[in-house]
Amino acid sequence: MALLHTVNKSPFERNGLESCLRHARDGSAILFIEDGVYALLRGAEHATMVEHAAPRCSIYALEADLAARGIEPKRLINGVKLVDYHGFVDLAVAHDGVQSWL
Amino acid sequence: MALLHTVNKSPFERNGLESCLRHARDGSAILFIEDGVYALLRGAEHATMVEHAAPRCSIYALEADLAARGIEPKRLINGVKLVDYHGFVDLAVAHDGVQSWL
Amino acid sequence: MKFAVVVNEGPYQHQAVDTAFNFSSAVLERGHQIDRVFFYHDGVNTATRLAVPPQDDRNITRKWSELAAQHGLDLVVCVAAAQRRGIIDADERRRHGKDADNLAPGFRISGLGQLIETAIDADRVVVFGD
Amino acid sequence: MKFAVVVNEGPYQHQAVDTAFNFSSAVLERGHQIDRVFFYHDGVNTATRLAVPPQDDRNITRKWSELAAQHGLDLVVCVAAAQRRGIIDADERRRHGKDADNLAPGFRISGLGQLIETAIDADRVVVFGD
Amino acid sequence: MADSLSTDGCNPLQKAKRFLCINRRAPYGTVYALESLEVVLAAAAFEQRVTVLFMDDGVFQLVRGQETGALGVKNFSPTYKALDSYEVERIVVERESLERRGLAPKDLVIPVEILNESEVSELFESHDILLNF
Amino acid sequence: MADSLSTDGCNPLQKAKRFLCINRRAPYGTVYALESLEVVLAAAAFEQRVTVLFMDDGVFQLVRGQETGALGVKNFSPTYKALDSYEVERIVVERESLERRGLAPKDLVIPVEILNESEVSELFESHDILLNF
Repeated sequence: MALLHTVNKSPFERNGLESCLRHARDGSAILFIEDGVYALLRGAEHATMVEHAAPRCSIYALEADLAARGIEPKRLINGVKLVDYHGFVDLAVAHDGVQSWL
Repeated sequence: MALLHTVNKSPFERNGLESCLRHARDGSAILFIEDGVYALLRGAEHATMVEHAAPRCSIYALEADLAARGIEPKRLINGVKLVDYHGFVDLAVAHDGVQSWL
Repeated sequence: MKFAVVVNEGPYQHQAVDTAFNFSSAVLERGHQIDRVFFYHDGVNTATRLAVPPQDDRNITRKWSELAAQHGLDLVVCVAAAQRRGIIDADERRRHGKDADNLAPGFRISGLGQLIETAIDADRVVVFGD
Repeated sequence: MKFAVVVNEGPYQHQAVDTAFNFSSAVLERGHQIDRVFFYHDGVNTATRLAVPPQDDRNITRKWSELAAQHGLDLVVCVAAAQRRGIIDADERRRHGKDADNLAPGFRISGLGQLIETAIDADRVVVFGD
Repeated sequence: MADSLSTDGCNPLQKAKRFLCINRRAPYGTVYALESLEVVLAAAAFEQRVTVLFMDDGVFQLVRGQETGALGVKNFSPTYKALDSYEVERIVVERESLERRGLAPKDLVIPVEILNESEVSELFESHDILLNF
Repeated sequence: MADSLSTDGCNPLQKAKRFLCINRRAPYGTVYALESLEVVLAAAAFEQRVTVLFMDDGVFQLVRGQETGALGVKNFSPTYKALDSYEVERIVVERESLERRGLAPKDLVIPVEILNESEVSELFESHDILLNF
């Protein structure tokens, strides 16, 4: 049993990322979408929270949301895998359920 | 020149309170409305942030929002003045402007 | 004293429009004036006359329509925000070839200039939102 | 694999309904099925046919209507949420004595049971919201 | 609230699933608390196995003594007392969420099952359907 | 964007006021960034004295290199370059908000005036009208 978690809010504005990281169990995947992608900016305050979780969870980001916000992949913390909407679907299929941290 | 600041979001969920406290200058008033009133719960995490600001700013809470949420006045940190909607209007009149930390 | 009130969120989903209503009523009860209420962003969704809220819940749109009728309030819905969200009056219906309109009594649709204008004219601007 | 998609926010104000659309399109492109899309809370505001978004912006409602027509999607709008917010079809119009309706093509209004049902039937439920 | 249900074409007894309804928001500031309660009742009416989880600001939904008269909105907190009669299986509150808000179980309008953070984490994996609002 | 303006019955030159348009939200996740930009242009078209402030997540609105094709939404960031020609008086970014997000002025689509926290606090008091989105 492994879940796909999605985080769609900026960690600077909301508490969704924090709650996600408290509850995502080892082996689960976390996909950052919409304003959630700001959590992955290297050098930003919350990046270390995600880096800390990375060894035990797979970290993904939705390419379209990064591009819209002008975030080049090289600005991200290490170990983030990029996916498009097809990849989002594939992740939902590959996991046993989807938890959206709205 | 003294402003009335309003905070309408729970400090557990959003960053509005923090931004307000960073920018409310000495002598201004802060009115907590809607889910903002949760910032004033004694014993809760963010109460000390507000207590710290209290000596330099006047702290108000909208009674109707406290009552709706089941928060009795005795549960609040010290020094919070309660107002009804008329009191909200009076505060807006008495200050030079209103800054809503949406 | 003259107030301008701005509403950024729609009815039911967020408390903003309820707070704005209670605040506006209090402004009038205190003997002050409401220069204009400007509905922007999802706030424009307040202005539909097609809502049928449950009997045991408040009818937010009707409360505004009644307050406007009693006190001659100017309730303005931003035209650009309203077009995006499907709030239209009879003029807009004809202009865009739609087959129905839904603007509630007491509201009118106009441009963003109405927000700037009331902000200039009022002594206080108070914004309600998410 | 069968997906149920839930949309909690209305068009333009939040990205949720855009993301839900792009996700749903990708589900179909990947050869999976959409069992149902359920519009709840402000999500129901997606289902108006009266919107006139600017020429240089997307028409979110039309995108859903077209996707539904192409793939036979079942787009269900929660009746209780829709009544609160003024999204009604011809039946609702007659039942509540309203003078207009605004439901867009490809959407239908029904009860919360439709959400429970699709959650039971689908292999995955994905919720999009604020 | 059950008047919006339609059971056409569904035989729920054949395949009762485990629903987890996740409440992370305070009441009244937004509609989510009220409309998620309607989903809980709907799922229960379909004879599904329903767990309602209150965490983060969602725990505020259960605070006793809510009085909404001055706001002019409906007080829906009495409905939580009916969850039992709707045969909602579990009503769970996260301990850490309560404590961070200076709340205790005695402050809540109904008796609940208190779970700690790691037990709550398990809930996400032990249910078939996760509904967020 | 100026097509939604109406100047009937208002002589703006007589009483130019100082508007502060406060942007605290990221673009695209919500509409506020786009619709607040429309307010800025409207206020400037009324020949008011307009300051646009970007703080908290609002600083993300100005990040260069936005490409919205894959999202299917309009990229409105080029409009910030037009603020100058609309005679918007000041475009201010809070230094601390940039730094907390790992950003520097060179990451932004236009040159801006960088103010620190206490200077930003003064802005709220030195303007007549505060507009939040």
